Amino acid sequence: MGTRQYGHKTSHSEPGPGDGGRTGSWRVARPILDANACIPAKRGTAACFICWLYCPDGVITRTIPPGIDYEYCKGCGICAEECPTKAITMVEESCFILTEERKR
Amino acid sequence: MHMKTTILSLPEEEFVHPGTRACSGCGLGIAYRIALKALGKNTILVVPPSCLTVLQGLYPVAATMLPCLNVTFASTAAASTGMVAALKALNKPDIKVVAWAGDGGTADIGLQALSGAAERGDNFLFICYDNEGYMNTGVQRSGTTPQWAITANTPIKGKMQQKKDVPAIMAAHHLSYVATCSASYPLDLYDKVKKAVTLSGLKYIHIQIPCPPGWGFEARYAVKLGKLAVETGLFELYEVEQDVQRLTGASGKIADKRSLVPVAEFFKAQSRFRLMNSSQIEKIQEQINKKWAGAFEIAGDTDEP
Amino acid sequence: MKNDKIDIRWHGRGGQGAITAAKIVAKAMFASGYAGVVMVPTFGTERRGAPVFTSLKISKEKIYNLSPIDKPDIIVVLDHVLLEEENILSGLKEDGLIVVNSPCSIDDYRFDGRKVAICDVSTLSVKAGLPEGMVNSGIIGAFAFASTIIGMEALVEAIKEEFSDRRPDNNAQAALLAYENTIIGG
Amino acid sequence: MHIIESGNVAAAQGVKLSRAQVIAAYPITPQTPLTEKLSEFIESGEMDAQYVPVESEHSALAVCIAASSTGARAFTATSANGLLYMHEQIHWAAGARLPLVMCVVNRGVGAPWTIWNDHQDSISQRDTGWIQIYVNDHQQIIDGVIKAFMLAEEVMIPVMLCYDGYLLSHTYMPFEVPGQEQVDAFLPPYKPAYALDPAHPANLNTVTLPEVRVDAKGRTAHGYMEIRYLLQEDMQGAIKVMSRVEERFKEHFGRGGNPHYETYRCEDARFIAVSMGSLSYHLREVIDSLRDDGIKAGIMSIHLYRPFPAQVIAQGLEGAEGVVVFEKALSYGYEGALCSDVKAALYTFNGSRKKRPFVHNYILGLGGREIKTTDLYEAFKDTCLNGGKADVGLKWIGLKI
Repeated sequence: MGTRQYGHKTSHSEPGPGDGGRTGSWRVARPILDANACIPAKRGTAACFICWLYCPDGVITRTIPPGIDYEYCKGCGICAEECPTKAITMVEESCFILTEERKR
Repeated sequence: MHMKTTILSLPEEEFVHPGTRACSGCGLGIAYRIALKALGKNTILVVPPSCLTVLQGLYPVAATMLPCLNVTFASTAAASTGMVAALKALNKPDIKVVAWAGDGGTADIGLQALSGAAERGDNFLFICYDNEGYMNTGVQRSGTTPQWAITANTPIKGKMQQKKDVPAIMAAHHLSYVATCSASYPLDLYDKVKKAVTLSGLKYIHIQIPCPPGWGFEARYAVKLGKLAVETGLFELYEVEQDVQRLTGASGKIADKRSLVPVAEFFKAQSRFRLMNSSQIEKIQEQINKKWAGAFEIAGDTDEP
Repeated sequence: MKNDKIDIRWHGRGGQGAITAAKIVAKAMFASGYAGVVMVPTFGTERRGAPVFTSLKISKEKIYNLSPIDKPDIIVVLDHVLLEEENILSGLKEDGLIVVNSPCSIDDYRFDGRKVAICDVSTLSVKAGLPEGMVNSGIIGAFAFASTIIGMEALVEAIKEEFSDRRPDNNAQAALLAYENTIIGG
Repeated sequence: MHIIESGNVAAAQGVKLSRAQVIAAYPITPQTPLTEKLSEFIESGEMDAQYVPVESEHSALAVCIAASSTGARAFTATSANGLLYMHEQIHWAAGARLPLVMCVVNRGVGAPWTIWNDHQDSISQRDTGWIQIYVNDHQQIIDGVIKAFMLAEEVMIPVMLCYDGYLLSHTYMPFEVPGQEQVDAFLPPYKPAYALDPAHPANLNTVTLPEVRVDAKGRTAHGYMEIRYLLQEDMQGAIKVMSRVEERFKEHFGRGGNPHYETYRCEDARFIAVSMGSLSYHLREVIDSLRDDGIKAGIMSIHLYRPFPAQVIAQGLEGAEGVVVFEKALSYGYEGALCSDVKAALYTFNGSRKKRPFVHNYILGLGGREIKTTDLYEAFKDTCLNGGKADVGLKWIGLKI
């Protein structure tokens, strides 16, 4: 089917996620959050959230504990690098997949 | 004095969808997210070709939840003027117009239009995100590429010339507001954008953007690198209101403490400076020392993590 | 001179108002039933003081040819010194008319038997209360007297309209004084 | 009301009556008096619009592009190198389908500098996707501006209204200025299908891919090629829309009726001159002289140059033995662009039916070189008498080399 019926005659883009695809596939290392070390998770109150602040892709939530959207997380590692308590570690995707498989 | 913004008081609402085409660890991703939080929904953006064009998505999908007009490279400021004029003609005074251009689109090809709009005092905010080179086209030198940086078109000797001081050029237009920011200090950035949009006329904000592939460092160090640029005193965070300049945030603290991290640490962390020799580094260290020895008005402001 | 098609060339200096004078005549002629009036100023950069000319074509019908006049029926000269310039009278028809703002005597002018009209517009305009050097309304009076193609009423109206915010009455008075003090010779 | 004013003032009056909302311009001779007049209208409060005194022509069109994208009716004007400085933006405005109107006050282009009239500036913009209209007198300028806004907004394609620098821009002649109510009844306010709006965010003119792609709602959107195809389709459709606009204008104002071209004594003409702008009117005098000599000549004055109404032009030239194209522009290394276009039209539409007329091309008036009626007469007469036999090559009128 052709595009004749498409509503616009110009380059007219409307907002939606994942223009770049599922950018989680870009990741070579996966940020894993240790709730025992994470300040807000440990205290049970809203605090720190430096990982949320600095995430260039907005894939971390300001929640207790912070959540990471692995669908889109590109694995840059800024969150791990900036976390004041080193609660986030970057785990090689291949190792992670192996571990997951072993669990199953 | 307004309340200082903290991580907890930052709006939670995001205006950028995830899954953009920006590089992993892109400093622009941080600055853009945070600035849009400060701008809010009632904003129209004007964007020339740049990394942001890529981040914003390819037709027909837009990553940004705000309306945006993509314009030709040299015309960002003039297009913003046109939008302001149209909004005035259509009696929609509450919609903010914000231009987002890279350093090439600001300091080089966009400067004529920007200077024109600044001189006319057209009512919009112009943000230059300065990743210090034409990163979108494969890392070529721009007017704001620092001296000695190796780029795709300064591949052997590095850039011979000094960085163009665009905020100073803009301040010379006697704008209501000129500020410098860094993607590594998002709260300072947030407060400055917030303040800028309350003022009339043309406002200019210059944001330094660490760029992992362009500067040559691992993505995870993006925030660290931006901070180092400030902590070494190479790049200062300041604002200029009514022609009076004052340091803000981390730079204010440096002025208070009078302690600078040696600039060599900044250079050595990036492969683009790999050809710099110790005398070149020493010379820049001297320039920094001289700059900071001058009489800066001192102000400690936002608490950054 | 056939009255259904008249070509008039106006010579003055940049800033002297030759174009305005031609425009006033154009308006008055149009109001008097000439459907075709085309005023073609000197093309290019006008510089104050430099000689300029403007072509005024008048016709009972719409004019399609906008090229400059090469065979004028009438030449109007706002400053007699310009007569020293080369080519100022070029193309003037055998039965053509020259109207000159000049303090000199009519006997000083001979143009191969062509009709000449002179009037000291500069002096008369000052008498009419205009600042020195303003001759573009006055010259219209001399033009009207000498050419007889249009009456003063229509011209005075056009002058007052053109100068509505710049001494309309003095300008009209200058034209009337010139009309009364134009001498024909040749 | 009839007034006697310059062509630039006629254009300014048309823009005012069309209620343009945003105007941006940069000074360039001979356009300047037009935009000076508009700034005067706006400063005095006679006209309600935003005037932006930009720092370049590139910016002038940027202002208009953004204003139009935001939903305002926008206008600019320029000449010669100013137009060329806009070139990138000219393409952009067409691709973004913005119904701008721009007066091009035709002037030759540098180098070397010239400030005088020819058509090289706008002709060299013919492939940008703008509608190009050439007019011949002040009435056509003021009416043309008003019609241009309607045409542009109906087809969502920008319009260049081209008129001769100095010859029309600085020449005074009488023309009728319609009443504001009359124009309001003819031209409705600009209401685009989409204008930038925070309540309905969209990102305009983003990078397109070579292929079609699914949008956020799951619909298959065009690719670059489909977007450009639609521009061509709507450009061609504009030929008919132009006729409708002209008809409507005639109903409202009682003038006009020649949307694509205007002819003079062409009915039985063996030889037809083709040209654009004030030169077409100048040539009428030559036609009359040739007719006096017993040569059946006529003139076709083309108004709509892009889209090129090839079929109706070919029809209009049907039966002529010779076609002589008089042009003030040149596609260097070949011939006048209009001549090529006319030849192509004849080849496409008159080819098989009968013997095609010979087509001669005269280049003249470049950089304001005076066009003498006698030269036109002699050139045209020579072509009429010997055209079929003479070698078909580019000829120049008024060249003193």
